[in-house]
Amino acid sequence: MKFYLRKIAFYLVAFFFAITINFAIPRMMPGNPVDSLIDRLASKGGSIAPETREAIQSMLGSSDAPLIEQYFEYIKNIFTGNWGVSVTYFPTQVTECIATALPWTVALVGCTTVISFIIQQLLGIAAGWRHGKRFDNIVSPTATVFQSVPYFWLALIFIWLFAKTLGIFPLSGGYNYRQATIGFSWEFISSALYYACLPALAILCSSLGAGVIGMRNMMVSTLGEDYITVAEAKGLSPRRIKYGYAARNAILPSFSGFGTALGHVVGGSLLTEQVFSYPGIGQMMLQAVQGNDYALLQGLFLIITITVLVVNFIVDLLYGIVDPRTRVQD
Amino acid sequence: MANFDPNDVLLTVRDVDVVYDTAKPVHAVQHASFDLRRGEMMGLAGESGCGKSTLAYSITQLLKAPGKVQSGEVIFHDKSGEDIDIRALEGKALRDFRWDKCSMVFQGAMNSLSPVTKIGKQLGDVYKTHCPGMKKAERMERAAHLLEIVHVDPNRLSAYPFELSGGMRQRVMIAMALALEPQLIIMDEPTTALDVVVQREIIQQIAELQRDRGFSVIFITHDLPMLLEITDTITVMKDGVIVEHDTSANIFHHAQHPYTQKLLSSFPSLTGDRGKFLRDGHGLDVTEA
Amino acid sequence: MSELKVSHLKKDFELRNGLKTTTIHAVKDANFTLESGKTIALVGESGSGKSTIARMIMSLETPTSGEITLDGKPVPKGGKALYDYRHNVQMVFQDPFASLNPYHNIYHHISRPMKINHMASSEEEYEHMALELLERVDLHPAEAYMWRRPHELSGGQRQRVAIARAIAPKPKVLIADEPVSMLDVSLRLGVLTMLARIQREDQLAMLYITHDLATARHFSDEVMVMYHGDIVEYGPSDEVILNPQNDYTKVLLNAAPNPDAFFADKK
Amino acid sequence: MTNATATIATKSSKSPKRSKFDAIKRMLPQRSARLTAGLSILGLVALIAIFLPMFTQDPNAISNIGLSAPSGEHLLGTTKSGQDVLAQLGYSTRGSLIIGLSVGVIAIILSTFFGVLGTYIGGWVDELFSLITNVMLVIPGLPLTIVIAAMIPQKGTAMLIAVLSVTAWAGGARVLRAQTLSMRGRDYVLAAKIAGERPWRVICVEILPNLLPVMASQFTFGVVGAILGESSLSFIGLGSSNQYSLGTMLFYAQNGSALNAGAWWWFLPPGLMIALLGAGLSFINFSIDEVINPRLRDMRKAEKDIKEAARKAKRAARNGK
Amino acid sequence: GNSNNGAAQDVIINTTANATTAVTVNYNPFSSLSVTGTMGGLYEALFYTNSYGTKGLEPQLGTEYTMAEDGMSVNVKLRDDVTWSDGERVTADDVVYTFTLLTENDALNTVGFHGSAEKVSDTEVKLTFDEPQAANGLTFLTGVYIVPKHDWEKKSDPVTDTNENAVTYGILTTEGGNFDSMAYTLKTNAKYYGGAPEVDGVRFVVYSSDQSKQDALLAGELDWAALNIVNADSVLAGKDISTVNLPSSQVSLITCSNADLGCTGPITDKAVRKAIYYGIDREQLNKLAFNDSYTEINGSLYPTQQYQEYFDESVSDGPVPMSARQDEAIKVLEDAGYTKGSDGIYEKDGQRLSFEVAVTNGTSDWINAIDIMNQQLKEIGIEFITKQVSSNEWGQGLRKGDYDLTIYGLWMPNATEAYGFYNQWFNGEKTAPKGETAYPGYARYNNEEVNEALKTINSTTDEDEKQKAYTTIQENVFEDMPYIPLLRQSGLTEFWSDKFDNFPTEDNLYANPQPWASPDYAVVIKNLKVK
Ligand SMILES: Nc1ncnc2c1ncn2[C@@H]1O[C@H](COP(=O)(O)OP(=O)(O)OP(=O)(O)O)[C@@H](O)[C@H]1O
Ligand SMILES: Nc1ncnc2c1ncn2[C@@H]1O[C@H](COP(=O)(O)OP(=O)(O)OP(=O)(O)O)[C@@H](O)[C@H]1O
Ligand SMILES: [Mg+2]
Ligand SMILES: [Mg+2]
Repeated sequence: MKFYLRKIAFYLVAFFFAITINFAIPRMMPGNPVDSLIDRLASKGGSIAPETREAIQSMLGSSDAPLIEQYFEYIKNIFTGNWGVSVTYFPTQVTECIATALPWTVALVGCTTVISFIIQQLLGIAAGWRHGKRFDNIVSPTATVFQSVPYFWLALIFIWLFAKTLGIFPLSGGYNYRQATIGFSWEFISSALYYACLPALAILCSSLGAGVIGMRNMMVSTLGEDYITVAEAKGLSPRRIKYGYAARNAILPSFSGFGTALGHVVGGSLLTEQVFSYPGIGQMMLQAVQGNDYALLQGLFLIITITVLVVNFIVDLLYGIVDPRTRVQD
Repeated sequence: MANFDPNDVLLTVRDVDVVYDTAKPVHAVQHASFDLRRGEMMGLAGESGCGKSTLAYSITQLLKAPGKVQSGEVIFHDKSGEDIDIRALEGKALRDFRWDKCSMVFQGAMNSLSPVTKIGKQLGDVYKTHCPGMKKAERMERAAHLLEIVHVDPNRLSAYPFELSGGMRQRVMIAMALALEPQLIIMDEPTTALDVVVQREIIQQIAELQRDRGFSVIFITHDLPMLLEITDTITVMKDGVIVEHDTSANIFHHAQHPYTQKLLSSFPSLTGDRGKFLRDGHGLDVTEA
Repeated sequence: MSELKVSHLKKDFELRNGLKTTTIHAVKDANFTLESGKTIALVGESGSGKSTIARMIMSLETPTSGEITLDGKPVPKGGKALYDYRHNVQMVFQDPFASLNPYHNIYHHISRPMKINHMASSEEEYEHMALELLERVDLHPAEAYMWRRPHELSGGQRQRVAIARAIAPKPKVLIADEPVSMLDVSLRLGVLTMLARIQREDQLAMLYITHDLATARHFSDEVMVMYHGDIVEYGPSDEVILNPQNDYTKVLLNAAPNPDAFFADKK
Repeated sequence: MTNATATIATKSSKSPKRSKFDAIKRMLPQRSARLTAGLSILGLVALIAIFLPMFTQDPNAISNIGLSAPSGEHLLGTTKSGQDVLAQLGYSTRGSLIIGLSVGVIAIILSTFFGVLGTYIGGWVDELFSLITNVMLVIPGLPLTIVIAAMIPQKGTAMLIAVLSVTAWAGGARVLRAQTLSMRGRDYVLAAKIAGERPWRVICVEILPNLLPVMASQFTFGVVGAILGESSLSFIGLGSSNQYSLGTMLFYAQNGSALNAGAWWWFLPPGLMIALLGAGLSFINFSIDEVINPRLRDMRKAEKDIKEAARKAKRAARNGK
Repeated sequence: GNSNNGAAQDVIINTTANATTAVTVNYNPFSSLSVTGTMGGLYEALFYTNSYGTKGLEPQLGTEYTMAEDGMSVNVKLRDDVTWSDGERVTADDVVYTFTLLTENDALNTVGFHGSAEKVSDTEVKLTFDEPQAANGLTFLTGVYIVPKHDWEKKSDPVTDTNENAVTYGILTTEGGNFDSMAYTLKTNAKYYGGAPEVDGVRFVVYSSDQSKQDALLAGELDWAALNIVNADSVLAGKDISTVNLPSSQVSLITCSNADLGCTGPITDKAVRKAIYYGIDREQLNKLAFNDSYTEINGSLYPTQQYQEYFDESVSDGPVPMSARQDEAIKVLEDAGYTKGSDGIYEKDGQRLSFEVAVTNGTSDWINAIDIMNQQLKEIGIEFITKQVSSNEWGQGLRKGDYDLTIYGLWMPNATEAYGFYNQWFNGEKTAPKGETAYPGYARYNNEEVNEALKTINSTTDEDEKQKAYTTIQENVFEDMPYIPLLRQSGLTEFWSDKFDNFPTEDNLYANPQPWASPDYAVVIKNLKVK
């Protein structure tokens, strides 16, 4: 019980810390949304008069309240769901913007992370089990190299190779807008899955490395534990020892690192989405940065942070089940 | 102490040579030979690092790289009359042999249980592997019975190892070793790092079980005083070589090898004369190498 | 002559288990006095509070109540006074493998306590003193051991280094917490003999913590038996061992292997 | 017996004081294929970073042959504005290395501060430090970096290093904390305390040396992470494009449509260089892992020995025939 | 890309939307954030002006207009056969309502209409201005999108309304299309008063980068795009893609030129600005920084490619020679009293001619251009130092006049003559002292003669007087050079010519062919023929 209370307290502190950063950062950024809007309007060939500036200024409105007041207002709004109006998507509510983008990211990044995790662990188990053998000697160095390749670079090469040259996968986008409309139809889902393949593959390739090496090393050191020797002496089948005893124990650190890894992947998705024109929150975030869209930026950072915190929290709770020992600590 | 037929040999170990093939190769066991009779409890004593565990591992074929049994033979004379050459066993045959005929309680039994699996499951695993047809309920029943034998509350089947005290874990390991009623159990320092009181309890229990069931035991420890009390025969090792092998009483009263004699004289007597021991500086001048 | 007096020493540990806290009374009411040239053995079951007493004496742990005084002065809480106190009271740790820093050579371990206390003025002098100390703990020739690192020594040799380190600042009181528990019988005796010799030479007051009743009897003047935080029996060693009064002491004695008696019975 | 010991001892006594290097050597990874590979790769990259700029042309010098394929004059071709790719690669590698190493150093200092110092002091300092660490750990790094990077008006290399360092130290601090926590209670640390060592000496002399392999491993991770982080930031246009780095080079290549225009010589080398650098460091890290984790070390030794034995046996068999 | 979820035979043209990430519905023609397709497509202004071709206004809802001689009002005649998509007739009331909406809502009045509108008859309205608007007044006829009174009256807040069920009469309609955040389709209006177009609809697709757009174009997913392609010839070779290259903004070095408004340093000396102007090798610059796709520019910045009228050829450097004139540069400097320092850089009164040129980091073309100019100017003893800043910081500095120099494309406002351009960039009344926000008089230029001339142009319909004023402006602009002309930026537009015919070509530029240019794209859609 104490364990969970502590955890909850920690996540609350982390949450408040994050939202405070979140509050401060846009306010320290130079520039303002009005000017970015004018630039956009000009680039559209719209007619721009000297009055345009004031017109847009009065359209967006602004707050001159003291900082402290703004802060409390901000915190109140976080909980009431009133996250403000996006400038980039004016007059759409930030919550609404995020709602359109979030499912894409969650689907792509979430699924890929889980798949990546599973593959990582399986490869790591296999390499650790056969450490020093050929499989290990191929997989470990390869994973090491892939781990160090810049993600977007790999993605661009993948696009060039698989989409442009071989034509196996679509170039960009989240689904085929010619054949499907967003909704719960087989057409849409299959199309979205097809379009997610290449970005997913790119994420997989660059995220596999670290996990494989980590798991492999854990596996090797677990194999030296006494209980593995005991399991062998018991005459258990190698399969049973490999998964039931060695992997079961070796996976614990990877599991606790899973939440943090997810955080990294959410960040990494930013680049994926940029490279693949994928309609997720990463791209939206870049847009918000460039457009001085404070409200949207805050909203996105908040949602990313909350997601990561929640996932970490869940992983922490689950960890108590995976590793019974943690339940009594503290 | 059990009575046994001096000619009913269970295990023959002949000329076993083990080398750790590292940068500086270690010849850990040299020309080890002995016979173990059915129902005999044999003690294996010797200072730390003399090769006791290595010998035990090579008997059960559990030696891992860089350790390597270079030569020698280990023959197991099964109840059925069949002679099994353990070193020739491989794969399924080896796995079937293990635990069914010969089980082992490991040095540091504290770490012999997987920390994240309930002990009931770990006990059940033995039955699952060796008695494939057995139902889950029966497995649990048997496991519970095993715990009863070693005086652990059967309710503890659903406990994780970390929830048990060191002594209890040790008993669980002993219970596990008994699971298939093997003919040979090797116990590698099963009680070190335990409280003397607990130690004594466990050892008495082992001795009792052995008397009841008639299996043979190889009992490894560096605690010679204790071995003297519980074993039938004692083998003393030094630097990988078996320097003496005799009945316990003979060893105590008429130790032949100087090393054995030194070992025996090293422990001050608990109840004997205080003598000129230690305090006044006229005791044994033991210099260590 | 000096004297370390422990009176009504008590230590409670708060254990938080879930929402409720339980208090462990690790040490309940300890009273004894260590005097120069005298050894007290402290025996008892695992977890009975032996190390806790040692740690309190070293002020690695603060007593819940009670007092420890050295020559009448209470143990300082911190600052320079504490450094002076530690100069006089030293400890040999239970585990020779854990108490030497694998990164440093033997010279470092032995010279540091001397350097801290400015016991010499030049590096050569320190080296000379370190060599002397190593010789004293029977590590011959000292030159050969001084520049090695702990992992290059056997358990018995490490134990001696640990002892050399403890006596380096010339303490008046030595706390030896299970100094031989990790060694097998043949090594045990050597180390103890040496400790006894050093005690004689330096008139040390010593607390010898152990599980091993036989050595406790032979090595010390008095024996204290601890059980669940209480000192249940305290008296001259032969008396306690040969004629135990307390039930727990009896259990303990029964459990200890005693081949003499065993084979005597058989006959 | 005593005599025998004496002779051995005298023999070794001839080897005089062994220096600190001896201990450090023991902490260093043993020679293995991976370490050799890592060191050679890293050495190569370092050579490129140090010496290439000395021999090549001015990386800024424009010429009228934009986007020309590799030739005798331009070994790796030219960029869109006719700048020599090889020269830029040299300067960029240097730039990236500087960023990577600086971030690595700063991050390790920060993680040591938060992980070791806080833990050693204990009490509320420890609680606070570990809270800060954990919070930094769960806050998503790249988005935070982007937001901070967007906030900074003028990004020089120093600024970029600062931004990357801020988000890089937390993971290391957590590991160091765990290590220190276990070390804080070790007997040899207590022994040093009892001997009267001052706290800073206990930390620096008794604790830190034993953390060296862990810190070395974290350092390599930090360097790889910083180089990758810098390239990501640069790629989305938030880097410091004033300075040459592999990330900015990729950025220019991408904006100059290098891939579409078929200018592989402009797009591939910077990415490969990052991968090379990363792989080199990872391989080294891999070997350091074997030091930290003695089991891995023993395994490796065993593996090697077994392989050697097998090879010997095979050779013997062949000769026998 | 002919199939879609509508009828199988629908012909949809695919092009790109302006957004670089997901879009949200916004069909409000007054909002600067409305989606592409709203301005000019769904809603039309009274007239259309083609800034690249024919002179004057082309009739749409308005059939003819008369500007009062004093420039204080304009009368517009309207068609009487146009109906809104809900069946209501389009009348003068709608026009009056629209203009009144602007005067009543500052937030909607991005065109800056100050005056009033009144209904003369059911088919005629009169706009009256508060100040003379002889030249500028026409932009209200081409830049204000007429909305239905009966529909908009019901909106509670016309500023934030996203107008999802738009009632329109333009070439496009929201009916029958669909809207997703990544792509949306607008169908063409079969009942369009000018006749039903051949194309059935247009799909706007969102891409996050030019790279993705280019990939999509080459893959045939896009039919119509405006992208600058590196090595265009070889990249497009063998594809059925035709291109039109059009001049757009005038790339210049913006200087903080006016010491009276607080600017400092040698850059306030016009001799220095001129020397920079002469010292640049535009040919090399074009080749290495701009894919050789930019075109000539005039020394007076007169946008000749669009407006030939009022251009005075007697003003020097029309167009600017492409190669550098280093002798002239040095002469100008030395005449002004600058001497070469030991480091080869000219200086006067201890001030070296070394300038930081601000540029947004990430704009690789421009960073490149500055590098190249630096190397060119070194030869005449002037030094450029690239100063990269974030885009926000850059924009803020530009507006406040914080930089000596920066590079920027002077964009063309929607206008019917060059007046709009000069008024926007050179009108001293619209600038502000350094440190205060100027929009968009970034160079802090304030020349009484120019101000006067601009006033004259906007308040007369007399051609001679106008010409004289234009000449004055051109002479002064060339002389003072607050914006140092570099090259005329150009935009490449690409079409797949296998499916559609009658795209604008360089010979038949009936509209700006770039798909993002409103309202021109609507005119292109009107004119497209399906093959
Ligand atoms: N993996 C190994 N590599 C190299 N040498 C080894 C290895 N394992 C054991 N040895 C060496 O083999 C010798 C015998 O070791 P073993 O573990 O059998 O001793 P032991 O008698 O069981 O000692 P203890 O009482 O401490 O358990 C020792 O000298 C030891 O150093
Ligand atoms: N820091 C601590 N926090 C909580 N409980 C503690 C702590 N240190 C010791 N204890 C508890 O105090 C009791 C006495 O411990 P102590 O280490 O003194 O025993 P010991 O007699 O030295 O045992 P052993 O013979 O096993 O070394 C034990 O129950 C132990 O669990
Ligand atoms: Mg052993
Ligand atoms: Mg203790």
